[in-house]
Amino acid sequence: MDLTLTDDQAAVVELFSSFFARESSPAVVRASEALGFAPMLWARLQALGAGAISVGESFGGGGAGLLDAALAVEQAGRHLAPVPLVEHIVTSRLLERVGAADELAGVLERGDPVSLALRPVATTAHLLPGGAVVPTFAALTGERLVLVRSEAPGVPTPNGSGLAVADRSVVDGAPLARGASAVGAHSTAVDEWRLLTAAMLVGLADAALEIGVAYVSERHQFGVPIGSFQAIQHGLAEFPGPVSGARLLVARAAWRADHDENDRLPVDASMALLFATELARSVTSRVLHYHGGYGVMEEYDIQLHYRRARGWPAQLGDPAAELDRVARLLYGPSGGR
Amino acid sequence: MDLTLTDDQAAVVELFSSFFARESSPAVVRASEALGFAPMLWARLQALGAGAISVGESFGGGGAGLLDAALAVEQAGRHLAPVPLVEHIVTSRLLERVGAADELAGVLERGDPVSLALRPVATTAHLLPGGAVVPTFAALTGERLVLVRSEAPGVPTPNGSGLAVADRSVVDGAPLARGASAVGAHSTAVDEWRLLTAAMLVGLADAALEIGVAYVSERHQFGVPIGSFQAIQHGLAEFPGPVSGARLLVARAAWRADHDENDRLPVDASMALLFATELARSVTSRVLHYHGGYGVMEEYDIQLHYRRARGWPAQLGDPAAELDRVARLLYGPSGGR
Amino acid sequence: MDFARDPAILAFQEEVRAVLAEHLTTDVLERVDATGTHHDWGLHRAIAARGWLAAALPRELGGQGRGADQLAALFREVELAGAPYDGMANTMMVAFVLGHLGSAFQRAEVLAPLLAGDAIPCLGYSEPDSGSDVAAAATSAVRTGDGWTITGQKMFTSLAEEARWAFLLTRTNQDVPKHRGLTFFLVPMDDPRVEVRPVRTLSGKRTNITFYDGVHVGDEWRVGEVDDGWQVMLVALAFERGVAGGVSDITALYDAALAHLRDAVDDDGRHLLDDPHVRSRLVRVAIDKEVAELLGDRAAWAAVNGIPNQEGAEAKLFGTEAFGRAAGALLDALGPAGLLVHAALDAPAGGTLEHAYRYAPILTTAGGTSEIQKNLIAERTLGLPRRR
Amino acid sequence: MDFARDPAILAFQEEVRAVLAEHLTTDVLERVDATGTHHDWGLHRAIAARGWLAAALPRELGGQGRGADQLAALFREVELAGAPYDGMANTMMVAFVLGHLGSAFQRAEVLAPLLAGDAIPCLGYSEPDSGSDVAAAATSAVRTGDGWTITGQKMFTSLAEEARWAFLLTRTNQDVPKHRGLTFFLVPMDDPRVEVRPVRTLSGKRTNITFYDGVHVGDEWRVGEVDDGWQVMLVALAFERGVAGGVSDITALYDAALAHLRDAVDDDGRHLLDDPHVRSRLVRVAIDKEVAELLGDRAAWAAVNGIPNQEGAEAKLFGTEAFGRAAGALLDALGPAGLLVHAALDAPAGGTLEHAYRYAPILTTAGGTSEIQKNLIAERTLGLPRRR
Repeated sequence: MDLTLTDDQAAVVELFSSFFARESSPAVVRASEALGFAPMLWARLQALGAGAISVGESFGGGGAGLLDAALAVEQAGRHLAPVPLVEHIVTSRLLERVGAADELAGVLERGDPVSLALRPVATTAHLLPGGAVVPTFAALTGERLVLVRSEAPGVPTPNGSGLAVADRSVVDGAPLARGASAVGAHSTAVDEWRLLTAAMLVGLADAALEIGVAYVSERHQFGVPIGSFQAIQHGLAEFPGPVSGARLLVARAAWRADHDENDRLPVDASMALLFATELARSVTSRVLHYHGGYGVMEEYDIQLHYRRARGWPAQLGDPAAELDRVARLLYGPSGGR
Repeated sequence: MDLTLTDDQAAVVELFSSFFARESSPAVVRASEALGFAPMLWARLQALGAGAISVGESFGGGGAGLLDAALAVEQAGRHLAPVPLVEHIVTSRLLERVGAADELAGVLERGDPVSLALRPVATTAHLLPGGAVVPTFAALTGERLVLVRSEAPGVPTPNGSGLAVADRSVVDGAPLARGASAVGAHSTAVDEWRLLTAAMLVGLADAALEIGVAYVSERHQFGVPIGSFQAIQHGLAEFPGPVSGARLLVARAAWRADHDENDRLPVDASMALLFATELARSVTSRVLHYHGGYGVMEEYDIQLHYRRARGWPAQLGDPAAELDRVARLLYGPSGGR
Repeated sequence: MDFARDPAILAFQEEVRAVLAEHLTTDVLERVDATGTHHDWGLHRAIAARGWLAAALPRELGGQGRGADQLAALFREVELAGAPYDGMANTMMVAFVLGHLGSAFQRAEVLAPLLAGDAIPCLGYSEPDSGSDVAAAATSAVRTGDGWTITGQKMFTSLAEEARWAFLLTRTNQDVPKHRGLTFFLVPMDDPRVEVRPVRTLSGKRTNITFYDGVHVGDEWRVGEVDDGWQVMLVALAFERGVAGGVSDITALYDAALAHLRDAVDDDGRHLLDDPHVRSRLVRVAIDKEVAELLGDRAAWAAVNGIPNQEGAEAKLFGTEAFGRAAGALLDALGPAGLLVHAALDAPAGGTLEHAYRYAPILTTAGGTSEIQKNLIAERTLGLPRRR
Repeated sequence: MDFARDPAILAFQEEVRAVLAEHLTTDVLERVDATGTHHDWGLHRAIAARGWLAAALPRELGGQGRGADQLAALFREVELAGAPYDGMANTMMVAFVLGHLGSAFQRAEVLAPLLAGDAIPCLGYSEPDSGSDVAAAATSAVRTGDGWTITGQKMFTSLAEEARWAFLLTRTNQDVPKHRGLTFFLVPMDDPRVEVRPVRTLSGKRTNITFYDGVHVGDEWRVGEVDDGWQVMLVALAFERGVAGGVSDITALYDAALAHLRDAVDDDGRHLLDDPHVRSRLVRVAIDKEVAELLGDRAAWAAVNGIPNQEGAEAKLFGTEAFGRAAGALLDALGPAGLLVHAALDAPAGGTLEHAYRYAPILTTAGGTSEIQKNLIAERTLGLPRRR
């Protein structure tokens, strides 16, 4: 194992770290809460070629794999970027996977974000990630994978995490694939969503921990910084290990997928998502608590992280379903369910 | 709600508190580890009439209810008394419940402990509580409730909690009741076992917390008592509330059962057992940890508590099955199981 | 021991429920939700009309002399009903203090309209640099002429937008240990030198920052002796003894979750209540709810019987931490629909669980953080060595 | 980043596994279980024969110069196999110190037989009143004639019953800050003034209290400079850098649990692996296991590459705490059968899970308690203000 970033990887981190720090400031995040989307940020991200980062070069993409994508979206997560970047990346890769060259070319050309219904759909994709703003999304309906182009409602379903979720009809979707290959391609795309969402959550958790350290180092009570109290020190000291662990889980899963160990992806992706979800919720809730009354004031940033740690993974469903899924994959079906 | 002990209740607590403090010292507990039973302690307990405390007066018992029994066995739990007192009480009450007057008279007369197979049995009661030492025990086999008298093996199945568990055959059992009434009577006895075992665990947890407070107040490192470190203070300060809460859960459940609110007993008993089990495990493991290296030395008492917090409830089964049971009772059967 | 419910309390609870049923309309709840102001004058006056704002005051001081168990029952019912009750709580507490310590002037000018339900106070304790360390208050009150000039800033002055007075903790002496240089005042909120700046919080609840820019008040507005504010604070705390705030919230949450989950299905038509994870979580919450209720009852019982019990610290710590666990666990059970807030048409359980997740952090902070409760329990219940 | 396994390490692991397969027989394991002595001379000499006791020593000091990643792989294999390795660990550590700091005399008299596998040392750090506060050691060494007289008591002197020397931390100066008055000695365990008193622990493992009642040793047995023992300690710690003890135990536990649960049925014939609770617990342990392994690998990688990473504190804290959670959760899954210890004929998984529950507390204590790891992480990783 060598954890040294290659020059290319270091460049990806540096690029996206400074990009999101500049373009996805807390002010931008706040201003985007009602829509769940920052159009200007998306435009600049497209100008950077970020949306196509992990699409094959033959399709005009960056040719990078999942690992580079994970490094990039971790930075997006750190800065709570209000753009459906993860959905866009995995849907673009899905189009490539099913050989939908024209559709992919269209997506790359138009530059609008695309998204993906994470669960199989009958007629309406409920709470589609980015559904309030994406004109295009993929969905699995029956055993058909379809691409839907329709007008985005422009208003999210009211939610507590500042997300652009909305219900969207799939009835006029254009078929991309059918049968087992459609199901398999969709399933892989959702696994990639799990993995990259985990990467986002790692960034979020790490940023929340930094916010916590800064706050408790600065905030004084009883004449001393509250970060000098051992109970608070120990409360925060639990996290650096798990944050690194979550990052490694994500990176190894992405590396394996990039190295054709694709049979591992379903388990790896669910594990990474589960671990990162619990971690992000735990870090944000503790750090918010250590803010005392200030934690619940909207003008402090930590509540932004707290709500997204809850919301991002909830778009897929109950995390416990991921436990069941990993169990099914590792131990086979159970008598019960 | 009035939590003041009546004079009778205060007398029960006082009696058993001083009795077990005197008769079930750590030395007695240690000396009984191999057998899981202290014959002398049992004899003295019988002399006190403790085994019959909650048997009706018409049967020659003390006529006390479950609440008095709970107050008494909490003290047994506090001192880790190596006697099957809970099993004896609930089995005696079971005999009374099914109207087995002769058998109950025999039990009261002989003074030996009796026990109960907690799960329905085919031919062998696996790991019967007290099975290494009780000559008599009840079991539910098919829909028959039987009373088995046979020679106790005198040697427990080797176990990590110093318990007198052993496998016992039920084939020669004498029938006491059959059909729904047998099943119902057994089920109530097991609920009473749950409740009184929860009471034992409350005593155990409270004692462990006391040991912890005493140890960290006395043990010095870095020139100060380790109990002056905030992380340790906060680690222990989590427990007084839950200890009181567990005690109240038990007491209210017993009070309700004594006041003919018997329909509540199944849920109340499982809830009390679940809560007390998690609490006792959590207290003992934290207090043992706060002992540092001394915690794992056999000569320190806390390891005695640590192992019993694990073992006592395990005699019934996986605590998660209690979760399922409460769910079934409160929400009805699930599709799954 | 007796776990039977006291008939007097059951009857009182019935009375409270009847008032709530009449006055806590959907309109009231929607307005609270829209404005974030946890107060409704109609409900408040209905409560005042029954004399409950003086429930805690001894009879000889003109109150109803109800014990902590009855007070706890009152707060339990309003919590369970989800009623806005900050105005009631503030009023009862300040009335309790004024009943015990107020001058004739204050009883006539302040206590009377408070008890009549015509005015409410807000509480000015916390400051930017004194939260848990409340005795570090820096807002200054300086003698000028026959009165005092007050300058400073208070945080979390909830209901300042509706209150007629702030019950304000100030520093009147810099030269003594911090607990000994504090004095309380009643400050009229309509003074032009008082500024109220609204603050929205995570749960949608409104609070305020209030600024006091050289507010002049006569000495008749001082509550308690000069430099003796800590004693006044202790009287205020005595009102709360036995009434551990927030312990019933978990009951309301569990009830709402169960009512929803009984019929809820997921996208595939599966009953959520068939899911073993969902079932286990509900049972865990059910147990925590029972324990929280019992600890709350015990705190009230202990207060009624004069048994020292750390002012409900154990009940508050357990109940509010359990609420946080419950909110997270139950919200997970809803899957993606758990994202939806009250304003969404098809929000499960009307958004109650989602709201609980955003409300939970307030519970473990307001009225003393969990850390403060643990310090108290470590010191008083456990008698651990002085902290380092 | 590259997550491919290093072929050199894979090959080394194969070698280690081959030695273990040959020497770690059932007899050995049963004897370890019966005596509690975590050492086997046959296995130890086989390891010595391959030069692995000097694996960590630089080549120029006569060692194999293997990096932390190879050392970690070695310890991982012995942990996974459940091999007794305390003797190996003690030897490698003392050999590392003597290789760097030992005199010619010590290299000839001690290092040579150590590396040959003919003798092992025990470690005398902890005392009754100095555990986490190891620098508070009070065992005194006083100059007498051309040597030193050592008097004191050491706790947790594991393998004292087999060791030829104790590597002993003593106080040689009372008049300086505690870290500056320490000196290390090698003390022959066959000295009649050394007493070894056995101590049985919760998991059945044997340790000892050792007493030094005026033991006289010549100055040639001093390791490092007088009063410079803390520097010797730092060299010893450097050996451990990147090798976080106990992180593989959770892997062994998970593997054993899964192997058992694949076929296990309860009293009613139901497959335990069909129980959703059991499945969830296993998955949670599986995830923690992956994280512990990755953090362990990261610690080794960081050490190899000279990247400061708190000496594996994060890996140790996570891995050992996760082991404790796992042991409890998995043991529950066994129901009543989980009571049974190894000695019971039908103990599930040969009693492994039951033993793990009794072993878990050692892991979170030995080699620095979880609290010490958290202090370290708070200070070095997070840079939090100086603790109060």
